Amino acid sequence: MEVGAYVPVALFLFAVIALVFAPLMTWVERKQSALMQDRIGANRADILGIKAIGLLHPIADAIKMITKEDTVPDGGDRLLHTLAPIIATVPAMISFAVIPYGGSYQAWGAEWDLVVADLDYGVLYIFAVASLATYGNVLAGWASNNNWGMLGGIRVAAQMISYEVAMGVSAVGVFMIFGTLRLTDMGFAQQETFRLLGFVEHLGWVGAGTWWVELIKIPMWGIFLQPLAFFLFLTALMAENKRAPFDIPEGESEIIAGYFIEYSGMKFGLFYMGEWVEVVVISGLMTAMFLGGWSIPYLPDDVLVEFLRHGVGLNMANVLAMIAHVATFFLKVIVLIWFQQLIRWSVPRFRYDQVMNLGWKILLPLSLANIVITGLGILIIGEIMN
Amino acid sequence: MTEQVIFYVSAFVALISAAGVVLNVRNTLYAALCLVITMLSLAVLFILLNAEFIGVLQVMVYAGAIVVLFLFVIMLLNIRGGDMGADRQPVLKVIGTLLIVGASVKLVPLLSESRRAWPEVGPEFGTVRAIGGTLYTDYLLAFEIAGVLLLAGIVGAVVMGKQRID
Amino acid sequence: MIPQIDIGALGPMLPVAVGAILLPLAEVLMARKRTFLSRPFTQERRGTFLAVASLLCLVIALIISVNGLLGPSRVFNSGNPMIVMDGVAHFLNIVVLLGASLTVLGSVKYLADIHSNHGEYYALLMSSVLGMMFLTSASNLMMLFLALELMSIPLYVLAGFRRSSLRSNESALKYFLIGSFASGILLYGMAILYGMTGSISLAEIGKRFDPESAPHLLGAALVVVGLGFKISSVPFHQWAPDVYEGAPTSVTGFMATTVKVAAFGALMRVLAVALEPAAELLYGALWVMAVLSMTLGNVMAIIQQNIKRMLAYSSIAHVGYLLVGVIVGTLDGYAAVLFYLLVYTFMTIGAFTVVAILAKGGEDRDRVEDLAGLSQSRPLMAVVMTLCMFALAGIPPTAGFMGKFHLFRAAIERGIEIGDTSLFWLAIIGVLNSAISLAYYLRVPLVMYFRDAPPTSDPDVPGFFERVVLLTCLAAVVLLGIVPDDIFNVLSQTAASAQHLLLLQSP
Amino acid sequence: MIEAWEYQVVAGLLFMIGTLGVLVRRNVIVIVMCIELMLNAANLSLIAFSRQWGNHDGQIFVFMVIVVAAVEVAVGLAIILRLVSNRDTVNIEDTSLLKW
Repeated sequence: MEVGAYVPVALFLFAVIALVFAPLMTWVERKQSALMQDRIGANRADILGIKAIGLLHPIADAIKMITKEDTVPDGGDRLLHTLAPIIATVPAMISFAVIPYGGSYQAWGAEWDLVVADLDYGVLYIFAVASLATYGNVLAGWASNNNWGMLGGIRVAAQMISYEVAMGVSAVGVFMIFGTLRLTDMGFAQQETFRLLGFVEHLGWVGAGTWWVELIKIPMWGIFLQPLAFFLFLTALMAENKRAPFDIPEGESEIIAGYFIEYSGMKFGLFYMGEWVEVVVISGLMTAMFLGGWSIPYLPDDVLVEFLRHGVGLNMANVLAMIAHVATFFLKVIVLIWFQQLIRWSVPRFRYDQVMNLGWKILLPLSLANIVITGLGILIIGEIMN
Repeated sequence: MTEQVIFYVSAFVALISAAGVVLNVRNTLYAALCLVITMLSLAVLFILLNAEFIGVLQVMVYAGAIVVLFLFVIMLLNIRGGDMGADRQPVLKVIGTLLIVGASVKLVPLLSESRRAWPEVGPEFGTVRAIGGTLYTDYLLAFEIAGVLLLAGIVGAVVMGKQRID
Repeated sequence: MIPQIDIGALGPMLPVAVGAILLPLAEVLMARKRTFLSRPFTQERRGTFLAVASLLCLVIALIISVNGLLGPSRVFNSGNPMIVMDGVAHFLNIVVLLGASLTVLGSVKYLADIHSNHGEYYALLMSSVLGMMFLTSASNLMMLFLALELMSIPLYVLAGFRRSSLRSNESALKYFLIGSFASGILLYGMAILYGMTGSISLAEIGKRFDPESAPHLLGAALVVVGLGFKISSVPFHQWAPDVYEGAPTSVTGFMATTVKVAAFGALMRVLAVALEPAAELLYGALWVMAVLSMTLGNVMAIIQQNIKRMLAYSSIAHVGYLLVGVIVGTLDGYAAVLFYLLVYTFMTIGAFTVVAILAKGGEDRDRVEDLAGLSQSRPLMAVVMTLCMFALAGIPPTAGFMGKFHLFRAAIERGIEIGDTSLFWLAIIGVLNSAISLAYYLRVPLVMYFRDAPPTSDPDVPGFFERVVLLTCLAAVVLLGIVPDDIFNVLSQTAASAQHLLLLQSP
Repeated sequence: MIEAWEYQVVAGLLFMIGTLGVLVRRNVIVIVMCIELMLNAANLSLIAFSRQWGNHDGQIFVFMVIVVAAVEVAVGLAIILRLVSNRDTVNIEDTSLLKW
């Protein structure tokens, strides 16, 4: 873990994600929900008549939140009440540290790795940090000295513990396929392609180099190798994020607003911001693990750089490749964010028992089955290859 | 130098918050939070000792699951303030404290006796791959037993915790 | 490098493991079925079915263990072995499995009597048995710790299995707190031992242990204290009477016997292999523990009115007797311990089963007066109880006498051999204590035979399974008292084979 | 460079604090927490020794201890929940039906 010169750049990008993406998310969400509910949404905020398709709303939100009175309920715990939103938000932000949003580039004698910390146990780091966010929500419920808040806190604790199990177990299949927990290694591995029909050749049914075997090539993305794990992991992550349809800790029709019932002003804003950053993190993680990370399908990094250097020279080729890769990464992230919005506004909220059943009786057994199937698959493929 | 600072700070925080668990008589929830801080500082020490995988596991399991379970139970039972489980037994406290302090005074020189230099370890030491490799070969049986233990724990917790069983 | 694995070494464990894993599943599946073979599938019938299933697993394991007893020793994996299946391990497994089988048989009706007939009981019991079997054969500290926990954690739950009974709750809580505390101490001791020797294998530790160095001894002492809690020897015994009294009677019988068998197996292995260089120092401490356990256990037992509590103190006293054999440290000594564990299992489970049968209408009847007039109403139970009491006291024709005889003989012979008077004293204190113990053991037959039953008393008829338990214990207590020499020779052989293997183990 | 024994001293003190907590505190939940402290002290000791000997035995041991601790806490808290639902206290002094 040596600290390189790329850290300022990395940190800058990282700050952009947290501070630009999160406010934008509010706008996206409003627009999306309006679209899906057949109404015109987010069009009131205007400065001198300029509405800018509702893009001013995030600014209005920020002004409102900051200027609102900050209250701590009577009999509540002042210290924890203040700490809770911070504890809930910070983990989401720092978990972006291990997600690579680009590969490795040589330009002007320096090496640029587009990841803040390339840890050997990358995915585990995210799991570990994400599990800390629970404290923020649980403590918020406790510190509010409010029965609804308390119920919300209990629900958060139960939901988090339940879904962490499924989350961890469903990711194991991916670790088995790529043989690593390091997200950059996964990214590099996913640049490869494999021949879908390659097995007929290995089994000796047709000769080597048959044209139709070479024809169908698929990128080695996690989603193609582990389709079941993709959906299980995404579901578990969304449940960890506690947004609709998994928002039973808030459940405003049952327990009013759950753990942040007694929050106002920027403290309340922090909770929301935490959730939105989490949505981005989820999408980033899913992209890195399942959607090939920064890689452009059928176009490995070195091929791209090699192609570009003929026109613009090595340094600029690297820079262009970097820009292309970062753009690809964020495109994938945006698609995933949109997908999550789609789910959020399509599916009604689960009941408490349904959420628990889904976690323990469906996700967990399926994840375990996925591990067994993956193991068998690896064994069989290993046999065929030899 | 950085290492020294990290060590002393996290060791200090770990010990202080551990003491907080014991001394926090008023509020069980604060004791649980002190426990989390101890766990986290220990995880830092683990990573300092090249046990990266175990360090992350410490955060994941201890801080992320075990202490959350504590919080869950504390909130479920709604133990607020000192209204439940008050601690009044001054004599035992004094005797216990003296005993422990005495033992620590004895223990510290005993443990500091065994000075040995750190050996060089390869970059593989403590990584997920190295631990996994050892775990699934030499310690395979232990791993399997841990699985049975988890199953027994689940069955046991269900038997004890369920409202009604038939 | 991938080590060679010998699955066959796990032979006796596999049926038990299968039981532990599949029984909860079977329970859940059966709970959904309302009828079975067109008859209503009641809770009671489910319980019987699960009991028979777990008995089947245990008996298969028993057969495999008996087969392995005099066979060659095996290890599970090459390189750094996790378990060593030697003669001692097989023998102790047999004792554990016998105790568990008798417990299962004795639980069927008892669980229904106390309104706690839940299928999870058998699953937890099997997990615990699995832990015990690994504990007797563990050859490194990690396995020792894991097996100990696998044995204890289901037992915490079993102790609290009468969910609505406050006493049972308390029993579980105390057992859990003390048990975990002891694990903590044990674990720290293990950490220090590992740190000082650089290995967690018992054989390696034995080679590198330095009895001159204080940290080495600290680690050894903490490990012995941790195990001392598990075998409930004085001064780590306070929990035992409370836990034994509150737990369901069948579980108490199980805890009082098999747990001790397994924990003594572990203690012997640790002392004989890993801590062998520190033997002299540790044996001094164990000597004190043995004397205190015998004396305090017997004295406290005299004043008890509750049979379960009395038997708890009596079990503490028996830990003292058993420690005598451990302190002797010769093959004869170990063989005597093995034999006594076998005998002790039968006589204690016999006594607890009688108490369990008395339970009725959701309540235990476990006071000494509750036994009054039993000789008239239920002669079989009275006879079994009497013989078990005689055996526990060590009165001659019973197995208990032979067990004590071998223990004390080993102590005296060893004392003569090395000219150590402390071993003589140990034997003498043991004999004196046996005399003291007559005071409370004989009270039970007196109450049964010479006091009339209160008019309201109507003891239950023992069910079929319980009759089997009673008769087995009866037969064992008598037969082991009459023909013990052959068995004892076998035991000496197994002890020898174990020592042989453990010495070979060190690479 | 931090020396090996310094880690051991931290572990030893942590263990002592945990033991003290078990002995003096009467709130059952806090007692369980203190037992966790004891286990953690042993973990730190094992990890430091593992580094010192350069083998993985200690780290794997800690892995197992973490599993055991999780199971222990789950079962223990379930037992406490059952006790509290039967009798409204977490004070161990109040649990005294079983005496002498």
